[in-house]
Amino acid sequence: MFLVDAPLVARREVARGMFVLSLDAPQIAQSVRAGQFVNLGWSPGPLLRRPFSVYRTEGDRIEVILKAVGAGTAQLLAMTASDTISCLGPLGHAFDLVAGPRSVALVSGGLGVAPMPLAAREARAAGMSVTWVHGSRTVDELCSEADGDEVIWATDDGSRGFAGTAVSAVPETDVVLACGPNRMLAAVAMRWPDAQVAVETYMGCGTGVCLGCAVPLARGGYDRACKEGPVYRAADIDWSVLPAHLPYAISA
Amino acid sequence: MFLVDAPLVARREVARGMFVLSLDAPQIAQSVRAGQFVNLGWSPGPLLRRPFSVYRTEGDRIEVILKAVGAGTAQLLAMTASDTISCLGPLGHAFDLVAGPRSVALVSGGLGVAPMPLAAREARAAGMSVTWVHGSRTVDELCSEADGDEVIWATDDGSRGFAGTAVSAVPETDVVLACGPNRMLAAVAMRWPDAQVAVETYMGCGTGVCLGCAVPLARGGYDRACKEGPVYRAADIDWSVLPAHLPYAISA
Amino acid sequence: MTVDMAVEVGELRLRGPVLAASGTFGYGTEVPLLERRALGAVVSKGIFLRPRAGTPPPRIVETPSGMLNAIGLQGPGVEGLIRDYAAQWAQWDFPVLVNINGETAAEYGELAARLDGVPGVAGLEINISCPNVEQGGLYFGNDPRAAAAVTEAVRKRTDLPVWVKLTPMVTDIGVIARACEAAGADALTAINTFVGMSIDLNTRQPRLSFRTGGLSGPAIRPLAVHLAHQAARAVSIPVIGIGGIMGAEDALEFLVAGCAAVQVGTATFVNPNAIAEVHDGIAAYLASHGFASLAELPRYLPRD
Amino acid sequence: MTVDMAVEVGELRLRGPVLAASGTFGYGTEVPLLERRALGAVVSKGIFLRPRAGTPPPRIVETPSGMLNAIGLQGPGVEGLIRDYAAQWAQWDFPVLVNINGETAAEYGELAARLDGVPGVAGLEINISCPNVEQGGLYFGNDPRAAAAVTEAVRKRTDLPVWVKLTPMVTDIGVIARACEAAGADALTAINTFVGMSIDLNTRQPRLSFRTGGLSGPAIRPLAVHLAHQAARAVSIPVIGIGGIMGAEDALEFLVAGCAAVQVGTATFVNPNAIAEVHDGIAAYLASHGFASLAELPRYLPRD
Ligand SMILES: Cc1cc2nc3c(=O)[nH]c(=O)nc-3n(C[C@H](O)[C@H](O)[C@H](O)COP(=O)(O)OP(=O)(O)OC[C@H]3O[C@@H](n4cnc5c(N)ncnc54)[C@H](O)[C@@H]3O)c2cc1C
Ligand SMILES: Cc1cc2nc3c(=O)[nH]c(=O)nc-3n(C[C@H](O)[C@H](O)[C@H](O)COP(=O)(O)OP(=O)(O)OC[C@H]3O[C@@H](n4cnc5c(N)ncnc54)[C@H](O)[C@@H]3O)c2cc1C
Ligand SMILES: Cc1cc2nc3c(=O)[nH]c(=O)nc-3n(C[C@H](O)[C@H](O)[C@H](O)COP(=O)(O)O)c2cc1C
Ligand SMILES: Cc1cc2nc3c(=O)[nH]c(=O)nc-3n(C[C@H](O)[C@H](O)[C@H](O)COP(=O)(O)O)c2cc1C
Ligand code: FES
Ligand code: FES
Repeated sequence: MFLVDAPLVARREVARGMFVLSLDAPQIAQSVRAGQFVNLGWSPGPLLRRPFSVYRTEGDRIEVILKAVGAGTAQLLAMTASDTISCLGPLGHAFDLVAGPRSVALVSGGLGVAPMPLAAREARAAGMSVTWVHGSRTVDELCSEADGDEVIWATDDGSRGFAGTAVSAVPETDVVLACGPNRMLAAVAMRWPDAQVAVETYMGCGTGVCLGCAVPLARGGYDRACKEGPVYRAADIDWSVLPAHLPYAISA
Repeated sequence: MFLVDAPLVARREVARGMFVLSLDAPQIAQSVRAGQFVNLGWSPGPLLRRPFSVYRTEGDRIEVILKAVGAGTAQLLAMTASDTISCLGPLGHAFDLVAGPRSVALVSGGLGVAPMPLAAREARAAGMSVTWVHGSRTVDELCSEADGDEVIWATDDGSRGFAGTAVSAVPETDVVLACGPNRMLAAVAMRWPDAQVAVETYMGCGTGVCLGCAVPLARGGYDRACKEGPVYRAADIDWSVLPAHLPYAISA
Repeated sequence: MTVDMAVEVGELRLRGPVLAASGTFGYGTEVPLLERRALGAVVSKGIFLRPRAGTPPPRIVETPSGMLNAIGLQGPGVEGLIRDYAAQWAQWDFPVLVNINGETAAEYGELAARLDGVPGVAGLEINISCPNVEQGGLYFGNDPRAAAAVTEAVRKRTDLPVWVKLTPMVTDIGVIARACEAAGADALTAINTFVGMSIDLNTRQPRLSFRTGGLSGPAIRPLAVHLAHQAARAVSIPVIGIGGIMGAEDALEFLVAGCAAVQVGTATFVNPNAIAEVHDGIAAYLASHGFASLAELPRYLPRD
Repeated sequence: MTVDMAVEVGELRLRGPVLAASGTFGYGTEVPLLERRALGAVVSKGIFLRPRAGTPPPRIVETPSGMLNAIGLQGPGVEGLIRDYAAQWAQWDFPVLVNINGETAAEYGELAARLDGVPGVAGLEINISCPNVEQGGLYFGNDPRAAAAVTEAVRKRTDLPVWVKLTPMVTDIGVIARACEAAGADALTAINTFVGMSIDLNTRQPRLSFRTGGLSGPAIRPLAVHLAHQAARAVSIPVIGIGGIMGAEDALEFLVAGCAAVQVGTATFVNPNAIAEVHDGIAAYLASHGFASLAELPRYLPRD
């Protein structure tokens, strides 16, 4: 875990209102794994840091992808190239992508695309073929950057690709990884109990000390999304207790 | 009084760490008088607005002069040309510069220079000759912009002009206007009871409703710096009760 | 769709639920930029029987998302207030309540008697966050008996609507709320400022000349919502929520939590038009959620 | 100039005045980025006798300059705590206190007895912001008799240093502080979180599943400084200040206001190294003002 004052070095738009920020954070770029996140803070800004999956890395840079869903994300998107953002990370447990399985489906809804480019890279390094399945409400909201041997688009309104949810568009693969609104992940859990899902919760610290990021477990009790998670075996979560109305849901 | 979202259009350094910001605020630029102030707010930023004298106007622009003396002023100086600052003003009572007297001394210490360029312009329009007396601790801290028929510099360490305070360097004139640390203004009051001084206080609202900006009066009771002030007849203030450790004092 | 924003607070009918808080709106004669059409009512700066000079500066300190104030209830006293302001108030198209303060229950009673029947004075708000000199300086608002005694002293001497403004620094606000209701209050205002302190590290003394001050602003909002909600659960008279409202969403939190109306204080310092923006934002929320009137807004108010 | 930062809190000698607050530092085994040399002591996450699952999410809501939390004292219970952590604590070069919680005074007593003599446990901090089931759910900390009863129950069953952590939501914190001192507390921690609420305007229900939560962070600092100061004026045992400390200047406000030491909570969430930065900043202030030790810092502590 590193605490880095990272200069904002670039920004690009990848869907309507959805942006990728590049931050210069060498230690994090070199150590992060797919599914892990960084906790971003800035001043003046909100009291608490905001968690974001690492979207891509490139040399000394990490990228995060976001939309303005509240005051904090709006402030991040108002920053200019001279600004510095405090990055704490990498945090949390990564996707498990050890060699063995031959194919993986990366299933994302809306901003749930966030951990997928790194996952694609690691899966390919582990010898898997990658099926990229990305969905959103409508074509304008699809993240234009895709990275799979096969790419499947899905939109609720049918404006591009499969008309329906990303989940219903997934073909057979050995492994399923998913990220998106918690409601979508609950559907993933019904179909693929062994899928690896990256969940979203509100977080206080991101480092395991506050117990604010409670994830209700199917076996009872709670885990910490920031420490034992954010990646879980889909069937291990009690989806009826995990709040669904979080920002991923707003934006997907 | 106007409430204007004013784009920041320019910035220049006029002494070590002392900057002039130009804001596009037409209604205020056209109505402000010397000694009046604007109350600036921005987001994200501190809860309360920050009061600043209007330094100059130019067409639709107003200028304010400041140094980083705390979190708020540091944030203002970190802003870039695309940013917008909320301006409430013009506020308070201006200097009284009606025609009649033939000469005026504009006496300022440190950031107390703030209301003087407008005062010089109005005094000249009222037919007075202007003696500009500006002091600071040392030459680097002198505001380099001066506007008088006669200009007198003063530094505590003698590094430029008169070695001593601005107050002790003032020649005979019909009228004295002064602004600077409250301690300096107390000295002005001793020498020229009829001098017009612009005082500094902490302010809650700037509009007369909170009673936070209390100025203790020699006749007893309190006035509002934002409404009856900030310009007072020097002898009307009870200088023993007015706090001296305010930002003007820090910087002068 | 135009939304019916009118509310009844006891016998007072207000055209809207957003009121100006005492001490943050002067006597209603300043704040030129406010669109007054949106003003439900004004509560004037707190007064005592006699004129008061107030405390020496510094009187305010900014704190994270808040401010401490120790104004010391500077004001002209009741005679000055009636002379200088009441006649103006009588002309306005919204009611003005007077926030009254005393050091003894009898002083509150005298103030009520003096203001009763004065044209322009539409009601009284009792500030019980005042030190009770007869009880060694404890706040009236800290003790249900003292709070009730003050309410009763006022109630007996006036036919005007009587609101009691509760202090937040109590173990159980419900007990105080019920005591004031039983003593004849028409409505409760929840809450006044919390006592706080800030230390200057140069002088190593409090920054405020009065040493302590009242904390207001967004910092206290979650506490105020909770206390207003607790008060609303405890009584059946209307509760007016206050504390840290900066925008319409904040006001809606109080309304959903069971308040009949809200007051806006510190926000007016930052944005002179805050009250109108809060008013319009509430109306927009109601309209977009399909409610034709404020009365239709569902409240979250479980009774134990 | 190196400044002597050591403090004595009762019989506990701490190498520095900056402690990690309960519930914000886990069991001291996380927070890898902290320079531990600066840590005066750790107060572990509050525990009950038996394991507790805690409350369902959402457990936290951010508020202006603060956060509400309702964790529900999730934890392994005293046996799990002793089994999993005490042996590690015994190796560390700073003391660890255990924050203890119960529903009856007897439960607090049992916890004290069980922890007494366990290697690695250097002291107990009694959290009296817990609902007292025998008194219908009122907090122990709201009533001087209940607070004293809990303190006494703990005091009788252990020789460990006993600190009592005061709740801020009381009419007069001095009364509670004196009751705890008289019942045998070695020190007081002031203060725990304030109860607050936040409403979700989509669901029109509280955002927290537990409905209310405890407010921490800079928003409460001016209130905490005042309450810690009031507690310090009321007793002669040491008071440990806490509430909204983000940097050294904030900590110095508490120290000048009469506190012997401070605890840092929410700040650690934002900056894992906050405790070391606060510690070093205090030392720098003392050095630059010519004080050779923390003990020399002049306090503002008028006794009435
Ligand atoms: C591990 C992890 C990884 C993430 N990765 C990404 C990512 O890569 N990209 C991305 O865009 N987002 C990501 N998120 C989500 C992201 O952290 C949030 O969108 C962000 O924190 C929102 O901040 P904000 O200040 O803009 O919004 P906020 O103002 O904090 O809130 C946004 C919305 O949530 C509501 N809300 C706030 N608190 C609560 C509560 N307790 N209960 C219910 N509703 C509440 C608000 O009302 C608002 O509508 C991730 C989250 C986690 C936990
Ligand atoms: C009418 C008027 C006109 C002004 N014009 C100008 C101008 O033209 N240019 C200019 O630079 N400044 C001007 N000032 C002063 C300016 O408003 C302040 O410097 C500014 O508000 C400081 O904001 P800040 O956030 O940077 O500092 P803050 O952080 O608010 O405070 C700065 C310093 O003051 C201390 N402080 C804060 N509150 C108190 C208190 N209650 N008691 C004691 N100390 C306290 C702080 O500790 C800090 O050291 C004017 C003030 C007034 C009233
Ligand atoms: C400067 C100032 C002066 C105040 N004066 C009074 C007063 O005279 N009487 C009163 O009952 N409340 C007074 N209050 C309290 C406010 O009416 C209100 O209860 C409090 O500020 C919380 O609301 P806010 O956060 O919206 O400001 C005052 C508050 C401030 C900030
Ligand atoms: C997430 C969280 C959990 C907490 N858990 C406990 C606890 O178990 N026991 C306790 O006495 N205080 C607990 N507290 C209160 C803190 O120890 C502290 O009193 C409070 O947060 C104020 O300090 P701060 O503003 O520095 O955070 C908790 C606070 C937070 C934010
Ligand atoms: S966010 Fe604090 S424990 Fe996970
Ligand atoms: S600053 Fe509020 S009355 Fe002057």
